[in-house]
Amino acid sequence: MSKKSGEVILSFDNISLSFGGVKALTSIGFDVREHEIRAIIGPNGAGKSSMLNVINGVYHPQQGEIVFRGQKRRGMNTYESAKSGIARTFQNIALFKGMSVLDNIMTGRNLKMRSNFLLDAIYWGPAQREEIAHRKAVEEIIDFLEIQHIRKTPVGRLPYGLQKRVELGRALAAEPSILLLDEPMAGMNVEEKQDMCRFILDVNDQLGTTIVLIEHDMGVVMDISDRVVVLDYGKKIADGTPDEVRSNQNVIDAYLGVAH
Amino acid sequence: MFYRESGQFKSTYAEDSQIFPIRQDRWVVGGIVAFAFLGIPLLAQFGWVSNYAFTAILTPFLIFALAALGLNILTGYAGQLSLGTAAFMAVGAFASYNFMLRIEGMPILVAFVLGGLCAAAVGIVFGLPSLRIRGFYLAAATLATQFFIVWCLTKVGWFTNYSSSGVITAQKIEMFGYAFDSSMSKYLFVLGIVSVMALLAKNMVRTNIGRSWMAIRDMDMAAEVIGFRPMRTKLMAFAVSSFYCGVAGALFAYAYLGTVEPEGFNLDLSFRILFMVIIGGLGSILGSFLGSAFIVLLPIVLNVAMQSLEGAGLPLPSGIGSSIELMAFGALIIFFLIVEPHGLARLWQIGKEKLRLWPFPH
Amino acid sequence: MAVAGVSVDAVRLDTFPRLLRQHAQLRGGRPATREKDLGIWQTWSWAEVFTEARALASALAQMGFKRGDNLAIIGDNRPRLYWSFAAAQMLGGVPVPLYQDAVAAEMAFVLQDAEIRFAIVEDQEQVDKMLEIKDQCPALKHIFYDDPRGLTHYGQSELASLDAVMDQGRAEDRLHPAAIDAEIDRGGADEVAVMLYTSGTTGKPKGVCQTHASFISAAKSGCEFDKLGPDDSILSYLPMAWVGDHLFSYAQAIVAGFTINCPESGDTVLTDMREIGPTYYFAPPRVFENVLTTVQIRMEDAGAVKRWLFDYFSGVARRVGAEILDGKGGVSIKDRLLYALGDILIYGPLRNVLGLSRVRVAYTAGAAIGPDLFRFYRSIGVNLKQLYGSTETCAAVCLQPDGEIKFDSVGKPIPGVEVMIAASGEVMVRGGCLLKEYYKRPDSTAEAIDGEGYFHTGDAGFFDEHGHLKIIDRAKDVGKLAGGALFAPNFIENKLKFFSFIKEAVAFGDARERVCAFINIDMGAVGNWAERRNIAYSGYTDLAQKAEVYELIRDCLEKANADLAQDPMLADSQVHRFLVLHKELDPDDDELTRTRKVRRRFVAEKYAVLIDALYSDQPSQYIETLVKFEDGRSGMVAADLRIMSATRYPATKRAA
Amino acid sequence: MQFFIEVLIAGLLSGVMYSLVALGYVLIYKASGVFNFAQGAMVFFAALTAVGLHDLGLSLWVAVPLTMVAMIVLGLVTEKFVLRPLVAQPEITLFMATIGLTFFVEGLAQAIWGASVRGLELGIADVPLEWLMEVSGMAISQFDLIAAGIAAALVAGLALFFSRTKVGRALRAVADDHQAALSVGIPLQHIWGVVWAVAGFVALVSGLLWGARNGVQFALTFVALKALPVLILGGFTSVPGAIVGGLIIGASEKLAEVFLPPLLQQLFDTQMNLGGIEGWFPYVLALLFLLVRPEGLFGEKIIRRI
Repeated sequence: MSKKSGEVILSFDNISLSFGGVKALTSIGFDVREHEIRAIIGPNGAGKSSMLNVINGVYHPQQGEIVFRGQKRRGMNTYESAKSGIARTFQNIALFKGMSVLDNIMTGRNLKMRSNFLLDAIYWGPAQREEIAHRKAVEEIIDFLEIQHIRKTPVGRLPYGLQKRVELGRALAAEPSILLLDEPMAGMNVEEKQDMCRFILDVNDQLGTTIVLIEHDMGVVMDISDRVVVLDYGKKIADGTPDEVRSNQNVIDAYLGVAH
Repeated sequence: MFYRESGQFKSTYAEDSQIFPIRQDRWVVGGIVAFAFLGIPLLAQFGWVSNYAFTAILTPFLIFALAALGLNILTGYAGQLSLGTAAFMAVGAFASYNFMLRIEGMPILVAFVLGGLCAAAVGIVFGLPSLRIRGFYLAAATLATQFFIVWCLTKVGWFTNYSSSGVITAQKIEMFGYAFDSSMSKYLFVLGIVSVMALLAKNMVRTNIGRSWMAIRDMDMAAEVIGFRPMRTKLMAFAVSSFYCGVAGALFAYAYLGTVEPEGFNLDLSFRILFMVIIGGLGSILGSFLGSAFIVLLPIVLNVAMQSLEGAGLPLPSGIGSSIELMAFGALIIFFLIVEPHGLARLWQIGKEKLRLWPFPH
Repeated sequence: MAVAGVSVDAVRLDTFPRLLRQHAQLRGGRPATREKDLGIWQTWSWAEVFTEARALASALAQMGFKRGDNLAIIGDNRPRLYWSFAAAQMLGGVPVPLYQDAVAAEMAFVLQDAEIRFAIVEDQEQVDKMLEIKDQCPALKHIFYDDPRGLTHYGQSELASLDAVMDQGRAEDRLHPAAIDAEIDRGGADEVAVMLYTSGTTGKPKGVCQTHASFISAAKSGCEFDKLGPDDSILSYLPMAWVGDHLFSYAQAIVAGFTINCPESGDTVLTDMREIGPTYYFAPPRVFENVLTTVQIRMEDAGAVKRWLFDYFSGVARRVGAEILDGKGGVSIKDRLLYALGDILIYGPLRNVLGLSRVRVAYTAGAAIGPDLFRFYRSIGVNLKQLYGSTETCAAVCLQPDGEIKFDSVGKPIPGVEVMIAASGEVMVRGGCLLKEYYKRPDSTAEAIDGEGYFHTGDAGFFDEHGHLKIIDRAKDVGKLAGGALFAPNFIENKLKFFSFIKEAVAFGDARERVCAFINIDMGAVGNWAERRNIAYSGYTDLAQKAEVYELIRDCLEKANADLAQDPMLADSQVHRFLVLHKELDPDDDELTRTRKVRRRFVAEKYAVLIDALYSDQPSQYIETLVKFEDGRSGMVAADLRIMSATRYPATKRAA
Repeated sequence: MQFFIEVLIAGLLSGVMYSLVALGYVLIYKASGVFNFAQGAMVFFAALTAVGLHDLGLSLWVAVPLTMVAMIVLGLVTEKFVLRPLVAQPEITLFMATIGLTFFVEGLAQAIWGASVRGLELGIADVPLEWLMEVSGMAISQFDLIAAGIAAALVAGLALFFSRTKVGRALRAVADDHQAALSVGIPLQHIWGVVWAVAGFVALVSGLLWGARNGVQFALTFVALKALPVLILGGFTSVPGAIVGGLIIGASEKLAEVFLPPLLQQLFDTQMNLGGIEGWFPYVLALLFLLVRPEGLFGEKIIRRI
């Protein structure tokens, strides 16, 4: 699989993050190659989510350096990272409960929308044309994720598994170059997990999207990811291909350490 | 039951994203609008719609609906609770007044727009805290708007053109040489403005700007992460909302009361509008109208009820009417929040769904 | 449109490509095909369809598809698959649609039998099947897929995406527009237009070769019969390999020039139906049955008032609805008013939610339909009619004329078709709609079509006093009880299947002294029934063996028995003992044909032990059976089946 | 300078009474996470009821306890018919419900006792303290002083009630985490009942004091509204916050009222009357403060996690 992955587009060096004295991440460093599926795994509270939040600028590391597409930065704000093509999903679903599936995914395209609120208000010419153009793009995603039947349902009413799918759809709508998935399969049954895996792989090889995903249990991840970095208590304890990681003693200890 | 959707398929996205995708809905709404514009005046010709109906029911209903619409954009769609609605209305009213007063030959509509813009500006300023705080902290903060604005308008004579009593008398509404002085013409004037602005609002809430508001309301963190800028979005909501309230305020002064004083735009009015939004339905254009109708009609109904009581020989102590009205309002708010937090609009929605599925229950 | 090179005889509209070309010219702008895709009904005009088909044709031609070649078409109802029919026909080739839910092995036979070189398939699922059987079908050289989803990394040389192929074709067609027209003009009416494989209740499938002439004549008479025109539209959701769909969604659509609408997917048919609101509708009885069942189930949950309204007005409709629809007299003003009211309150909304409000003509065929079911639809104002036909007769032998509807007959022979009842009681047909031959099976062809050109339908039936044909059973199935009385298993089974709780039934009795039966319960109806009585169950097998369920089924059987007792000819066929099968009879296990007809002999052999048990008097019988699952895996289902007997009634003369 | 101190003290004194009202909000917020907008209305209701009964000829010693009973009933009824049905609803919904409650209670009060202004005589003259006059020449109202005294006592009492008594501790537990409180067997409904009763009591006292000071009238509700900025300053959950906030608001608004107009008049050099600044100053102050410290003086910082 890793044959497809290309240049390094995102790399971290010695990232440290702490909340009021509590260290969440300690000098983490790894990189992400274009078109690969990069997994960050680790036991609960290993700092996986924090890492993700650092990547798309929700948290700003106290120290360390992020290089994204060749340019150095200390961590940008969420808006900039969205603009630069980083989309994500959340560990506990963060959909817009009051809106329909369609609208939720539409919001994912807001950065691609040009028209201003006045045109919107008149809903004439460019505004309408733009709205329709984006609707088409969104329908492609709906088709891709096989959620046609719930197109106009308010997301609040959907079962968990489908909500996760819709959230993925919202992220995809931004046509991101990097897609961050925060425990995409948490709390799913086997069947749902299989579907989600399928979608992730399809996204990766049909759209060539680089994927960084967090998973709490190793099982699924190992099958789909090209390279895996393992965190424990905010420190990196291993990094490499699934096989390397699987056989890594620290990892085994870490996982035995936490009771399951 | 009356829906016959079978065969109403959509072969373009334009068709699919109409405001009323279902033909029957289009008919009904079209009918209502037509009736409002033509039917009612016609009935008035035959004397079946009294002056009182225009001045005390129809016109205020429309104006309050517009204000409620404004607040609904802010509170219902963008999720920012405000208790300062009346203040924005006041700004709109007094600004328009001064534009009319101080600029020779200022067209009334332009004055209203400018008034609205002033309200929008004020809205932006007092919306700034919303970037740091949410919920009732914000609500409490918006009280500052309420009290400060009204105080300014009262104390700074320039706004009221130094009228000793602080009361201003709105200029005549004239357009293209036609004077809107009859109660009916005023009603039509208001109706025109309100319909247009309602349409614009509907368009906003179903396009990107509206989605940005709802996104911020539902899950601000996620909204930020997918690229909505909270500052922009919230302030935009405050601006648009205040603009609507401002225009409503102007109409309040020009088409409804004729003479107003700053005190007329007190906290009580703000609450009234808030209730319209809650009872009508947060996050629903239709709701704003339903809520307004409800709040406008309630006192009238209560009065009739109490008169009939007195007729029945149960004399009520004088002045108790207003108290009972207060209690009724309060009770209803609580009732709605408990029974149907989404208000009349949701009830309407449910009813409609039932009709569409008829005879099936679900 | 390159009409330039159209020669004189091209104006003869006797082949489908020519008809299609004419539509493109006459009503080029009007909708020909619609598909629910990406949230809206994508629409193609006749002109577009024609060009698309041409494009595909030129591409095929380029790749060496020749006159007389067969083109396999496999998949759900998709516009481009329908167009593939036309494309093949343009080149004088023969489209061969296959049942998309058939397993690879079944397909292999057809592909070999028809020496398929070209296959156009819907998606990854079908592609996988093709690749699986590629080695058994060396002839298969080209596989074009409609939906590229998941196929990007398939390297096989045979594979190509239909998009690419058609782009290439468009370019080619633009270069030499005359080429395709020339091909179209070369086609002849007596050439084979399509080859439909009959799954056949016994033996291997046979390819039925139908010519342009026969299908066009069948379609024509149908359209004239019901005055179908360009303004009509139909929902195309039945398997394309089935003669019914080919007649309605292809032949008639092209002859009459109406619009076909492809649903988004198999499970959205009902919603799509509701959206489109077709004016012309076709469905086998089982579909109408399912719909009615869901209606009843959904009404169960309705509020008291609604349910009262529903029941009351259903009553009114049952009383006078059908008569009013037939425009018969003798309905009191009061009833007419009541019906009108009911139409506002119940029937109208009901037709609307079922997507039937615009239906002018609806047909059912393929199996006998229950009188109640049939009457229900007619009574709520749906002009549901029956037709009789088979793959060999283009599904067009008899139709029920408006106003002369009887649930127990299949109507009158359509113009140009003569029907004769053989001494054996077998129905024989002669006329334009007959098959040319069975592909490469002269023997069976000879068997089926006798010297005078009569086709032996294999159905037993007779004409009633009004000249309506009545079908009672498959001729070969009609047997005699040991007592000598007539035994028509299908007739009995259908009677049983008319109960919403019974999905399938298999009756035995030929050369035996009494009749016994296997029952398949209807999971939906019985499951719901059980839930209402809080009977817990883990699945079909479990539910099937519940004592309560047996009671339920016995009631049904006794009703049926009472009914049979009415008919002196059939009084002896009352069911003595029955059992509820532990698994649903399933085409994948070869127990049913793809059209869900029971493979009688096969079932009899497979469950011999059960039959013996039925004819002994033991109270139960243990059995275990191998079953295939959708995903091709297979497993064991075992159960101890209880056997129960049902009360029978003395024969009574029907009160005329 | 002397004048300044005089104003300051007067401000602080009324500030104490703001704290008292604010305390009512804090109590309920801590216990049930409800921001009870109706607290102001309850103050009004309490005062009006007490005066009403008093005017019917009952002595205050009878009237006040009776009112207390009424307040407790009101509290319990509210808890049962408004809050319990809305439990587990978003805060904002509850907030709006209490706005509704406000209207209801105000209406109720006026429906029973009429809308006219009533005077309340507690037997404490609102006159400057002579001795202080002699010593420093400053006029400090004797009434204000005593009122403040009472208020202070009550505040202190409640502070103790919170930290010492069993109910108080239970309250804090509830405030921190309902589920946990339930799981350790604290009867929520009961606790809430108590809280509403206490809040009612607080409302009664502040109602009497304010009523005696400015007359019992609808305007009382606005006085009570001033507790909002107090809370914003002090934080909704902190008793000390309420106290400090109250003092700040009280003092600042008086100072603003007295010293701002001249400034403004110079600034825009007008002669217009700029009285009534205290009507809005607290709110604007709070608003500006929020921009700097959204969580208030004593509230704890909110960290947003996702």
